[in-house]
Amino acid sequence: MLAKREQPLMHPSHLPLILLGTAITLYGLITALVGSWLSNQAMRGLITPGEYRSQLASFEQAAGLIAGILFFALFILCAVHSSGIVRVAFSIGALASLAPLLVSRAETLLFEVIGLPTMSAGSVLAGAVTTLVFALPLTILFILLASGRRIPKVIRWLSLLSILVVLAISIYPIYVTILAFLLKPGDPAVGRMIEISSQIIKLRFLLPGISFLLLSLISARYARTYALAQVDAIETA
Amino acid sequence: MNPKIYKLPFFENLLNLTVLALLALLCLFPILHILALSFSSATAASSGKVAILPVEFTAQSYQFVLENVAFAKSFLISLQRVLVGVPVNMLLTILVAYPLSRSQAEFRARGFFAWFFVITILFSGGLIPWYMVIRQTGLIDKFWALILPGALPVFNVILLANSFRTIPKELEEAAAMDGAGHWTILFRILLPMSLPVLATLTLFVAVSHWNQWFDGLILMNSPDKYPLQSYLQTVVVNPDPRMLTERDLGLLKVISNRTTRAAQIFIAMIPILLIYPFLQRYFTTGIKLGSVKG
Amino acid sequence: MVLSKRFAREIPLYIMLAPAVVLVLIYSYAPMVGIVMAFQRVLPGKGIFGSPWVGIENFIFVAKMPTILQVVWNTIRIAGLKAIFGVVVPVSVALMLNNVTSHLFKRTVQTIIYLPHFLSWIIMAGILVDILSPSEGIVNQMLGAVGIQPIFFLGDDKIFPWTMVFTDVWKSFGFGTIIYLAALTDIDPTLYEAAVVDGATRWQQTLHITLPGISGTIIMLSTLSLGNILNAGFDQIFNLYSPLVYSTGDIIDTLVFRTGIINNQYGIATAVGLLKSVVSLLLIGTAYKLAAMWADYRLF
Amino acid sequence: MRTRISGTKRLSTLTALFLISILILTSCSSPTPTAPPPAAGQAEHSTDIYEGLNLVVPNRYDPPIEMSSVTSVDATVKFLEGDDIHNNIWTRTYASLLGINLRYDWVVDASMYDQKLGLSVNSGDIPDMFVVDSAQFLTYYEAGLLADLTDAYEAEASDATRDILSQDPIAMKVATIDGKLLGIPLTDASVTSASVLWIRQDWLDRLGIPAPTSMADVLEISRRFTEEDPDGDGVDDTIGLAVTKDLFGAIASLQGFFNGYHAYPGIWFERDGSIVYGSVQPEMRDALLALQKMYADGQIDREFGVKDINQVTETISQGECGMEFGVWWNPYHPLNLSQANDPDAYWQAYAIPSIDETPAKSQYTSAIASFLVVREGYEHPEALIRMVNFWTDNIVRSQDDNVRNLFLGNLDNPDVVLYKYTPVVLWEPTAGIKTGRQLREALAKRDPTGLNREALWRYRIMQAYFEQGTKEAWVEVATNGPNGSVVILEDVLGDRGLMNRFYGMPTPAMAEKMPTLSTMESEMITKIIMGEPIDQFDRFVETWHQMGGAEITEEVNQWAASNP
Repeated sequence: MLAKREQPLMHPSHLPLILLGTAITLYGLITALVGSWLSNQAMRGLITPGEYRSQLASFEQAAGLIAGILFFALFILCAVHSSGIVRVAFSIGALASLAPLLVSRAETLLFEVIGLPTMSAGSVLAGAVTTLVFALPLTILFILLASGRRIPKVIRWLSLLSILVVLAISIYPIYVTILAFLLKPGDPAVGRMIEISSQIIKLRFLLPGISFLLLSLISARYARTYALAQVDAIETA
Repeated sequence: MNPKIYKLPFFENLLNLTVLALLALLCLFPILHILALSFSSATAASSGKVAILPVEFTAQSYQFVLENVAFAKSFLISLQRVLVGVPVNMLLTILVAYPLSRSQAEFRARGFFAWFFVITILFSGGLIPWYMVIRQTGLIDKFWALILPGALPVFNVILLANSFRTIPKELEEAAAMDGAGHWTILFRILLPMSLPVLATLTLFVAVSHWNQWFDGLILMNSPDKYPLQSYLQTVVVNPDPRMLTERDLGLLKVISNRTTRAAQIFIAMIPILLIYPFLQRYFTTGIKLGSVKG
Repeated sequence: MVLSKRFAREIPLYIMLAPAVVLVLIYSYAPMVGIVMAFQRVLPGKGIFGSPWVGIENFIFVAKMPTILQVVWNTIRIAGLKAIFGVVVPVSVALMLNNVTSHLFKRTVQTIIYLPHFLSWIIMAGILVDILSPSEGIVNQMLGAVGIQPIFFLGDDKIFPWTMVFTDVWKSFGFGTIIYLAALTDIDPTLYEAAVVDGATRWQQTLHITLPGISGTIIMLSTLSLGNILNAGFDQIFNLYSPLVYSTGDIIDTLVFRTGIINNQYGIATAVGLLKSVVSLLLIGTAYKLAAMWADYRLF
Repeated sequence: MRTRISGTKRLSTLTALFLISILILTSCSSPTPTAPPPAAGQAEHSTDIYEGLNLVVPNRYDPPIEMSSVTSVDATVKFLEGDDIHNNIWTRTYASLLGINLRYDWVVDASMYDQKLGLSVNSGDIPDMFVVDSAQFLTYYEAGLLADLTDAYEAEASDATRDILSQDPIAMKVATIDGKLLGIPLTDASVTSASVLWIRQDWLDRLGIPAPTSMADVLEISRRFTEEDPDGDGVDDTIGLAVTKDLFGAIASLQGFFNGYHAYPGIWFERDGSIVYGSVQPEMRDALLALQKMYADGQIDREFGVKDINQVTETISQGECGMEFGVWWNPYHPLNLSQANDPDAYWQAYAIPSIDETPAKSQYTSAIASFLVVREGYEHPEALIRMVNFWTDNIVRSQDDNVRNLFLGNLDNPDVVLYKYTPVVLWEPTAGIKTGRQLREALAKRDPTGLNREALWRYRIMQAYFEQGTKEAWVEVATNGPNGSVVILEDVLGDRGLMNRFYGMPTPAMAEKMPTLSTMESEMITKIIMGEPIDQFDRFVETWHQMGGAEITEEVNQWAASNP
């Protein structure tokens, strides 16, 4: 009975979820590393801001394209390998794979294609949109996981935690930027917040990726017990 | 007169009317355009989409202008100036016009005084001495500096004197028989009979007071004492970029918002537009006696 | 005895004049003392009484000024053109209006065309600078619509004087029109009736009745405007010109203002001002005489 | 330093900005021009605000002395609640710490200052202490209106004062006539008037054009920016080079362009032993021809002859133009506007390239345009020196944020610029460059320690640009950042600059004839660019010499002989 209530996220195999977690984590790592390497170069004056911008853009676009497609595929795979609310969750989560595509394309899309007003804060808006495109589906995904009855407690708690993490790391930088440029320019307190958020923003993809990994590992353990329970059931029959 | 005589052949008439209509349009158009600008969004204005109808209608410019204390202040000063200046002008005009309208026999010094006043139209000592005198009389930076120096509009005096003389002498003589003095004649007979003229002159001096800008600019010691037109003058001027330093940036950003300028211009027009109906009612009278006398 | 009686009767007149005389003495005559600055090298702070006398040095300097002739010519040119158009346009408009039968139409047109007369040159400048701007001004956009290259009305020294003339006429022709209309209404209608009887065409009527009828006014106003030939309109030009158009747009008054107030050369400024006043006095005198002769116009 | 901050503040929408500026506009007023100097009561009451600030205060006048002055406000001057031009931190400080009751006889709109000063001085109202420009300085000296400050300066000037006045080699020279020090020059960084070349880097990248290394490249860029749709909107709506009708100045100027051809319009410089005037040198020719061609090819706005600085600003913010010659701070305005409309816009500063092998020099003119002077016969000429000392000792170099906030302005309230209330404002000529260097070092080390509050904020802003992709922060990066325009200024101070050799008072002939000649000059340039034959230039050179140019050159050379 117990075993029946608590199902793993995936079956038969957790491979897709593991892959997804690794992919996102790697993407997060690489972008963070490359990004800070480039900005280091630029801040040292080794490359001009112009070069910095173009190199960063071309990298992000390339990486984003691959990552986007990969993420999408893996999300779908996860959905296929799961059932019920979990499947719903991952199908929704698949939307998040748009985000990497948007990185450093958002501005063109928003202000030239769609033609929104920049309100003299274009990059801030674009950044916000990108982050939300990534954060919202994931949040929903985790909410669903957290609220799934047949999902193991640990996983549900972990998802709950992930919700907070995802929201925090995606909202905070936006909040700081708006403070710094619109509300309180010059406020030293905000200055320190910039310091922090410029670190946090690097975790934007990293942390969610990690929490996926954790989820997959934990859930994989359940998978074993669950499988055993089923075997028992058959034998007793 | 017989309208038949004035009838034009159809096409000539049509042509005539169209040309006149166009002329009228030519005079009306700029004002409408400014009005439209003042109600359009800044972007629409700068991208030149605005003709005589507002584009992307907004009253923001007016909001800005009305929130602008300096503008409001100077507006009030101008009003005050009109309210005080006009009575002073009119009183002096009347008091001077009457003696000058007397015959040589009645007032032997007439010729002398006539020239005494007319000379002031022809000659002036220039800005500096004028300024120094006003300073000596302690009017610099005082409201009265806008009133007293120009208290006697000599040309109006001439107009009024002329119109006084168009009034039949008999009346005065009759009054004089009954022992009426100059004051009685002036106030009991002449003034009541020249109401339209007085009305015209009143409106004229009102307008000229409203439109004065130079004296305010020169005589006041702080911008918050500028009358409206002086204030507008400082708003319309642009800084010389040759002298710009990075510390003037703020200024660069303040100046020349097209729509707001339009709004200020239009608000400055409103009082004129308000009294305009009265103006033109007495207009012809005023003109006729002014120029086409006798 | 008789004298004193007459004088007694004149006393109230003097009382009436008193306040005005005082004010005029103070604010118009006292400053005229400043005319002496034309013969001084005015030292700041020393004023009229402390500055050294230099005879006619200032005038010589003025004569030597490279730009002076140009400026005088600009003044006369602009003022002259204004005077001419200031007569032609109103007369024609008046004649046209006179032929309008619909009173409503007539009234409306009148009402509209002399509205600009009452707006200050500050406001006018505000409007003109905006609508004449070659890049965003509505006028040039219209021209552009019919394929005409933008015209730099306020920036091109060939066009600037004409802009001044046109805008001035635009501002004031309504005013003039009323004068001539007034004169027209004074023409004895029977003349027309007679003309019609003689089978005179409209054109002949205009030529032989209407124009002669208002010729007095025309002559008078044009002669009087002769007196203003040195006043090309400070308010207008000061608020619209720029160094770009000094060559054709700088007039005596603006020159005086710049030399005096901005370059601190008050002696020279006053000298120019004095010259101007003298010349205009002569002109006005002549004009007045002529007006008296031809149009029987008298100030008093 | 409001203006620097405003660079970042620009982020707020333009309307908001205009609202702010209106608020500023409203408060540039003063209730009673002859308001009584701050009462002793106020002074006492306000002394506690100096608690905890270690201020160097010269001996205080006791009893306090009276000092009348005059000043102007512009549309940007804004006051703290309850303050006005007659009663503010500066008047209170002068009164309570220096014992000087500073009183403004009049306060006019900045555009009226010269006229009002002329009127009141000429009619005998001479303030005890006031600000004059070079021309007035000379006129009033000749009229014997200016007090000799030599002794007062020797006796009272503090080390900081002397140091700052010595940083600009000519500062004291210009203020001294016939061996007498007649005024305190208001110093600032001269080199900031040097032009740099600003180019839309994102456009260069889009068209794959390498960074310009010669004027030839600049012409090529101008051509391609005009013809190849650099903004990628498929519409032919771009021009090559922004120029205003004023030709020269801080924004969209031609100065840098001419410098690229080794021509130095409007300044005097040494050539084979004698001083010559730049605008009449042969080098102008080629530059003019090049400009003429650009105009003919539609690379320069057909209407530039009437486009004032605001209309050009419009062109730039609409992204219709990707190249201009201007001063180092242009990103704060107007270039920031183009980025506001197109987040990807980035203007990169380049040193003025050269038309040939010899590297181009960027021309600049002494920043000393005005002086603090004291009326002859005023009892306390040294009072001015003490005010200057107070500024130089305590404020100009202060790293103490409390002091800066109290006397200069508070970053939390950037629209209120406190130092605008006092005429005694001497900027340290090399300050901007120092800050720039500090910032670049801090960035390289990623360690902002040691920066004062203002600099720290700039650091944070740049951090936001590099580490969270906030492109609106580019303004700071393009100026004070690595490869920013300030770096170029350092070279200009070195061997890549040419300073106007003539920095004296206008010579007699200059005062009389230069205005006309300058008008001729700008007309000539405008017309040739618009297509009139180049021999117009030769004719101009001729007439220039005839109409007094020769005379002026003569005088300038004499002057130079006595001012090595």
